[in-house]
Amino acid sequence: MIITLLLLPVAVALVCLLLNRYTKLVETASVLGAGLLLLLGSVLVLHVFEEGIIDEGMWYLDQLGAFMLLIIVLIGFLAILYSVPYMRHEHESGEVSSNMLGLYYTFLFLFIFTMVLVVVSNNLGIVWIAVEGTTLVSAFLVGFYNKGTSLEAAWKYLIICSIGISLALLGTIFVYASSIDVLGENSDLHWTSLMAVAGQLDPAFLKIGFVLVLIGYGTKVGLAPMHTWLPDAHSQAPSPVSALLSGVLLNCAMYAVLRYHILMTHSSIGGAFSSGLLLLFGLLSLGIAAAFIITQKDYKRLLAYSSIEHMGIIAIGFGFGGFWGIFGALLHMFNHSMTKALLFFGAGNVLQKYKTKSIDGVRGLSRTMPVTSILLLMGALAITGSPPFSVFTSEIMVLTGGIDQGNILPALLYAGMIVIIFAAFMGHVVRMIFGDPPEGMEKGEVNKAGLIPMIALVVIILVMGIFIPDGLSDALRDIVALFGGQV
Amino acid sequence: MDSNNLFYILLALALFGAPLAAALNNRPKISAAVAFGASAMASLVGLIIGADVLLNGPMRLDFPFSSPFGTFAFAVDGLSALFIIIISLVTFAVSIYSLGYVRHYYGKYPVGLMGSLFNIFYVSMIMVVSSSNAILFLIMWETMSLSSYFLVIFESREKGTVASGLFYLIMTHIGTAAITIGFILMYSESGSFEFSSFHGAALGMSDLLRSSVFALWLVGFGTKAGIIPFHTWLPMAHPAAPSNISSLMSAVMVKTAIYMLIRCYFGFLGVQDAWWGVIVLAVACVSALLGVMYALIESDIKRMLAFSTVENIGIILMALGVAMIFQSYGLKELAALALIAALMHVLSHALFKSLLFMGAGSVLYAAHTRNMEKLGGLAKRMPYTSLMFFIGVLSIAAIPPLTGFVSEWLIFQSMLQSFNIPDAIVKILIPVALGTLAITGALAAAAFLKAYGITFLARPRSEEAERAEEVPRTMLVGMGILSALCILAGVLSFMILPVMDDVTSPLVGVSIGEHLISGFLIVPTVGEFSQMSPLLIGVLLTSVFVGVLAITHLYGGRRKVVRADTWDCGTPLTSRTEYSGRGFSNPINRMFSWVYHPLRVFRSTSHISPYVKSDMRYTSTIEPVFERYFYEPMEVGVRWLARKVSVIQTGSIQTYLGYIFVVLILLLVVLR
Amino acid sequence: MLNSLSLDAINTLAAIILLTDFMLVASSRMRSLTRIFAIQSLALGALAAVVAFETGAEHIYIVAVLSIVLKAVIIPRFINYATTKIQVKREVEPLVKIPGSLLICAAITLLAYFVTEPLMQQGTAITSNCLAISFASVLIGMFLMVSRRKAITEVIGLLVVENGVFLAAISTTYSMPMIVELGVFFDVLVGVIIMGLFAFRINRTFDSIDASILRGLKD
Amino acid sequence: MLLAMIQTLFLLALAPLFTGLIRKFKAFFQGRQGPSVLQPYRDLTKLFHKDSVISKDASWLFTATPYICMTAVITAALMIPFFTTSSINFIGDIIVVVYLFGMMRFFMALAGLDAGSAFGGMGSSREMTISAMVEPTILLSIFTMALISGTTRLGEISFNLATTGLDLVPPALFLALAAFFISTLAENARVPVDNPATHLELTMIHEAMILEHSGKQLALMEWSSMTKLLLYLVIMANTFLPWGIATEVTPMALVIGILAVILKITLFSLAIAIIESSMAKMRLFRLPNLLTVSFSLSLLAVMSFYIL
Repeated sequence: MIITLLLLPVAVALVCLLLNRYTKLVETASVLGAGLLLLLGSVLVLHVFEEGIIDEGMWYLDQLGAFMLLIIVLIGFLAILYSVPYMRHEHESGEVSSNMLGLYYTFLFLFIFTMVLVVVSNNLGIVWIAVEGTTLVSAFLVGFYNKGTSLEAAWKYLIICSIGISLALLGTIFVYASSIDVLGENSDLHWTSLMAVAGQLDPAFLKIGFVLVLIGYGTKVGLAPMHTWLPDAHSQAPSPVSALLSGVLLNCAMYAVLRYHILMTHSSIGGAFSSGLLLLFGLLSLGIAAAFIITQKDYKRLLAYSSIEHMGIIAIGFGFGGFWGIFGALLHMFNHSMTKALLFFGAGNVLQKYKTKSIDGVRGLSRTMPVTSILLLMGALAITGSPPFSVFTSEIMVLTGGIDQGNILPALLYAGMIVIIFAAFMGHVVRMIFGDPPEGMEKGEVNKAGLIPMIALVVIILVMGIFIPDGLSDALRDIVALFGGQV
Repeated sequence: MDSNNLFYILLALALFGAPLAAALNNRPKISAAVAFGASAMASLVGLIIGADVLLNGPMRLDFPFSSPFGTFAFAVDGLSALFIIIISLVTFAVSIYSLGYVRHYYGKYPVGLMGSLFNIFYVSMIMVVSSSNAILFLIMWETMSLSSYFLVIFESREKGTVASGLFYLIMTHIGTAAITIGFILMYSESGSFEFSSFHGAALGMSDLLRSSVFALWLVGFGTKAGIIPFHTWLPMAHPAAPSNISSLMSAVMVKTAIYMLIRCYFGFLGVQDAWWGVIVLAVACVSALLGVMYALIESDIKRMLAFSTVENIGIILMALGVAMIFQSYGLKELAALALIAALMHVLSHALFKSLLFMGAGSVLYAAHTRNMEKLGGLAKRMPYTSLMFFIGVLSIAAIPPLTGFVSEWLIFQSMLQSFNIPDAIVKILIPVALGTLAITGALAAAAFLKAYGITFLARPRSEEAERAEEVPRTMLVGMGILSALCILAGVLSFMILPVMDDVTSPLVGVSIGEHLISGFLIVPTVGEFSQMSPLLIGVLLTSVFVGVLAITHLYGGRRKVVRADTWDCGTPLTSRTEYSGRGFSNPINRMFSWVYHPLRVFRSTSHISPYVKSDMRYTSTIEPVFERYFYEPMEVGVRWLARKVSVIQTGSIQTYLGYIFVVLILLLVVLR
Repeated sequence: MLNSLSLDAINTLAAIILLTDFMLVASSRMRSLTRIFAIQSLALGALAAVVAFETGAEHIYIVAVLSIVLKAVIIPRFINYATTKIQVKREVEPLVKIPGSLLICAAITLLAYFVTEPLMQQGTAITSNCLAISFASVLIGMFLMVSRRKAITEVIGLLVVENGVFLAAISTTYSMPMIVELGVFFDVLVGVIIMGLFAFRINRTFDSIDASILRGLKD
Repeated sequence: MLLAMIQTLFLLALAPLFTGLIRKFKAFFQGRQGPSVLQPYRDLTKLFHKDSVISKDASWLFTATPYICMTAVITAALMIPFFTTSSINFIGDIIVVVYLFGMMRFFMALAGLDAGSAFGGMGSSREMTISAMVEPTILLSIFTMALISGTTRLGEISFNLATTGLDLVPPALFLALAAFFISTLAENARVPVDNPATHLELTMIHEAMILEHSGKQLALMEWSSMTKLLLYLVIMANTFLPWGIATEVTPMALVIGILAVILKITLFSLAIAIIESSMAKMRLFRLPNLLTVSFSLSLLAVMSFYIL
């Protein structure tokens, strides 16, 4: 079952590679593939949510993994759906050649493959390999437009994430070392087997191991101050890729950290250590993101920094712990992915219309492209945590977690930061949407087909704002239990 | 039909009206009819619901699904019902008014969009006052804020509209954050987000915790209500918004904050500490006094009305604060009296402020300017509008026996009772508040006298005012309803007050209904202390008036009346020889210059000789104290900090790697 | 039970690795950088082989061979090829002068010892005392990346870090499960190749791969 | 009820007399012979028989104002005890009375603006300014009376005070009386706040407002103002020093009541006359000092009641 899930994207990637002469075929193939992937993925997810964990030794899918898988396949599908009109427009405007188009889809699917690999593999070593793989593959997508800036972004992305990832490897080795005494020579790095003996793991190795893992994968998550690659990469990549990067990739990296966090909470060290570190990095990220959001001049970078902010919020949520903290953080992973994807799609439309990424260059969206502007405004309100959109719910949960667990001061800091970010972010977006459009800018949407996935996303975040399906919330409760939080 | 179904109908009406209107956006006439028709009907249903609840007891409407935050439900009890009635009354009148008012937007702005937002706005207000769960409340609260925000920036092409809208949005968001934290603190005590669980939860809290919840709610809801110093968004947003919207916002939306304050303080926290009441009273006095002073010197009619809202919120909070003080000393009857007075003033202000805003809207519609100095003489050109505006002015100036008078009288009475308070300090503080209320009332009278006199009386001061003519009938009907209500709510207040008593008795714990009203008389307290009957006063006034009229006509025979020019000292009568609005408020401006920090510039150019002035200019502006000394520094500070932080993104990869290196080493060393 | 000869061998090799770290920091020529890196990898492979011999775990032989083949032969050649292909100037151009760098590296080594000291008490593996050195070479590798201007030097620094990690793996747990090891090697190889490709493309666009001119993106 | 009406008629009838009386006193102090005390009656009669001229710019409000002012005054008069404590004060207490005076002022000021002349505007502006600063003083002194007598109903106040002996009366009462007296001067356009005798437009306040009225309207305006003045004096007499007022309806008591109240009012008029002839009108922007003094007096009254 899981094998097919893994093979499918690879197969599609190969098809795209082979057919890259025939753009139409490539597009249909990738849309079909993505649809199939969504189908298969959701079947698996449902199975896990209903029947429970799938354990095939090498491959392992519990509620946490399934939750991640859900995000991956959903955003993956929508991103492909959006890519078709978007990249075609790029192709027509001569940005990319036709066989580059083929390569684009190839790498997109490889990217998805690596991310799926992250969440379905039981072996922490494989998880590491997969995460490294995501870097290597997505580097191509980041540097896709052979321009100077995009190459620079890709280079920084590659180097910084590789160094981070090798620290993560060191951490993995230490965690492995901590298990040697218990499991002996034949100890495989399987998370399940580690969990089984979590109590007896050697604390000294585990501790330093977690620190290294946190810094290592944290670099990929985009926790400050290891976040530096993120704004460059996200702003230079093609918009659908940016959506995947900040909507899904960051979550996958966070997922890797969480596995170790869970290990820590069950180990003799106890959760306080890792939670404390998560809280620290979370607050730091939130603060730094706030600063950059205030002074931002480029709207794609604005979105990138907002991703840093939200990764910070998620980290804070897990740092707070308790039912509300963890539940909220998990929910926030989902909500943030959906909302951020929506925003990046919107930004893509704006970019193709106005041909500039500078906030000051964009004025009067409400008159030039009304639908996009409304969707964008909704997205902006949602991402900054206004009801009735779903991000609000999860942010409130995290805040509740903080106050409920007695972390009053961090909770207040968190709330204050969120308000400041709201003000700054809305300030930028409102300036873009209203005012007089630059002369010679005629009315009309550039990317009508691209509006469909955006509307779908708006519906999702609106519904999730009021109503969380029971199946999902039950699964989330199971995950909270996995973290040892009382339900 | 029970009120649950009615509630469904209300939601259905508004929530189908909204998208339909939006869909018909490019057929403005029809979509306006649809939208405001829907809202009018919905508000009628709202009235029925409110009445039904007040007569037959509370209703509750559970959501079909459960949420992690516990059960969501709409529950309407007495207090909610009262506010639903107030909201619906105003909305009904405003919807009818809007039918005519939006005409001048045809082709300029998307009327359908406004209509749909209007419906959403109304429904969200109804839901705010009927939410039974903190989170549900917050969602509805923000929906209300957002819909009102979009309505504020409706005229997005006008200068400054978007900016003031943004400021409003940010302010209200800050308020919401404070409210949220307050709720979560309550949750951490009660273990549930449902309002029902909050009751008495505060008893287990530590003093610090309880007081901080009190403060958070005061700030949070105060921001929405527009207490000073969080009032600055009102005078920005209300003028920017279309007049029908500003009348809704100013008359009703800010009241939802009052609703929550009453519910939170009397319902959830249970007023224990006297100093809470004192703080509320102090804030209220400042808001009332400063609000009316700014209103007095304002010459933009809608800004002036906005400031007057700040003032009236202050007056309401005065009564609330007094009620809290009484409650904290266990003087329940008096607390009930003060609370009833507060609610009465909520009602009155809702009525006359929406009426006045609609009047201002009509002036805007007819003369295309909000600047009093360019208006004048409208009383002859638009007689009905001026009459209705005048009724509004009379009731806000508390002229007996109109509604504003009744509520202010009640507040005075409750303050006069302060001698029952055991604590001497508090006892002496309240007369000061009474003095503040008195001067506030007098200044308000002056302010609205100016507003009416300069805008409607004497000669027009500009071409537009010259050409102004009466507004469409629908607008007049909308205003007519409310002006009638302004009179009735005053004269028939002896029928309204018992309802208020039913609403307050569960909150305060005692009902004073049986002795509050005897016949036509209002007897605020037991015994002979004082009594008053607006109805009889009204009767008396009219009969005496008729008498005076008759006698004057009989005595001295019939004399003819000559129309002639005003005496002009020989100079030609132009609009320049009239007394200007700024001139009118100048004495106050000078006497209280320590409040206003006025900046006067007198420039005169003379080329022939210093005695012959060819051109004279006099400008007098006042310093925006709160913006300059409170908000701007904050923003500047934050920006400065942000710039300082953002140097870390140097662009050089070596630095980036350096960060990781340093973090790694630090953590390794610290956590060894 | 432990054969003192092989213990000496292990310690010597570890010492060589540390020495090569310092030589890397000290050298000012690109060519010598790659050469020294090759030597280091060789020493690493040898160390792995000794460990394999000691513990009799066959799969570590494979690891040893792989590391020698990959890191001591293929990758250095590839880098040299790249550097010649895109005529990189032969100087290393350090941001921190060489004497200073050396002092810092000395400090780093002390720090590494300070950090890993408790672990070495814990460690049961015969090689556990290599841990400090592995840590040192990880940190020194990072320091190379921070303090050298060229893009290529960053790749080499990264590889040094990888070597350190690898040494850590051997010294704590006699290397990881086979599958993981293979995956790691694969990733390293692919990583280096991809970096090389990007180096080419960057060179084509900027006609230089001086990483410190890549500063178009900032706030 | 009936009594109240009779009292009101009395008040209306006596109002011009006392205005004349004050003028007579002033004339005496200024060493003039002065017009007869009946002069105001003559003026009013004359005005009632004159045609009236109304400005073209004025609206219906201008015409209605005089009647409304008169109405307000009469209604107030009905609630104020004159020579007996019984009035129809069950429909409104002293606060209502104050608000009725406020109503009168409000309409007067509006009418002042309505004609569109600079003087009218000036007058109304100053009138409203002064009243704004007088209002708190009046209400605080009323508050003091309410505290002392335990009610705000005028009749009861005077009844309670009249039936208690002087010895029970606290000093607060006299502080309040002083404050109220100053406010009376301010409210009724007397020196030092305003000069009823002046006809120099730039200095006048009250006169400026009614500048445009003529004929019957002017008569009503004047008459209502005179009555207002008298009413203030009566309030002072009957709420602050009500001794002698008829507490029950017997011929004897009524006679005493009438005599007592007339005596008191005469004394007050004398005081006003003395002030008016002994001091000059203040500049508008020096008024705040005076009014602040009165305000602090009234505040002091309340505090002294609580503390002493």
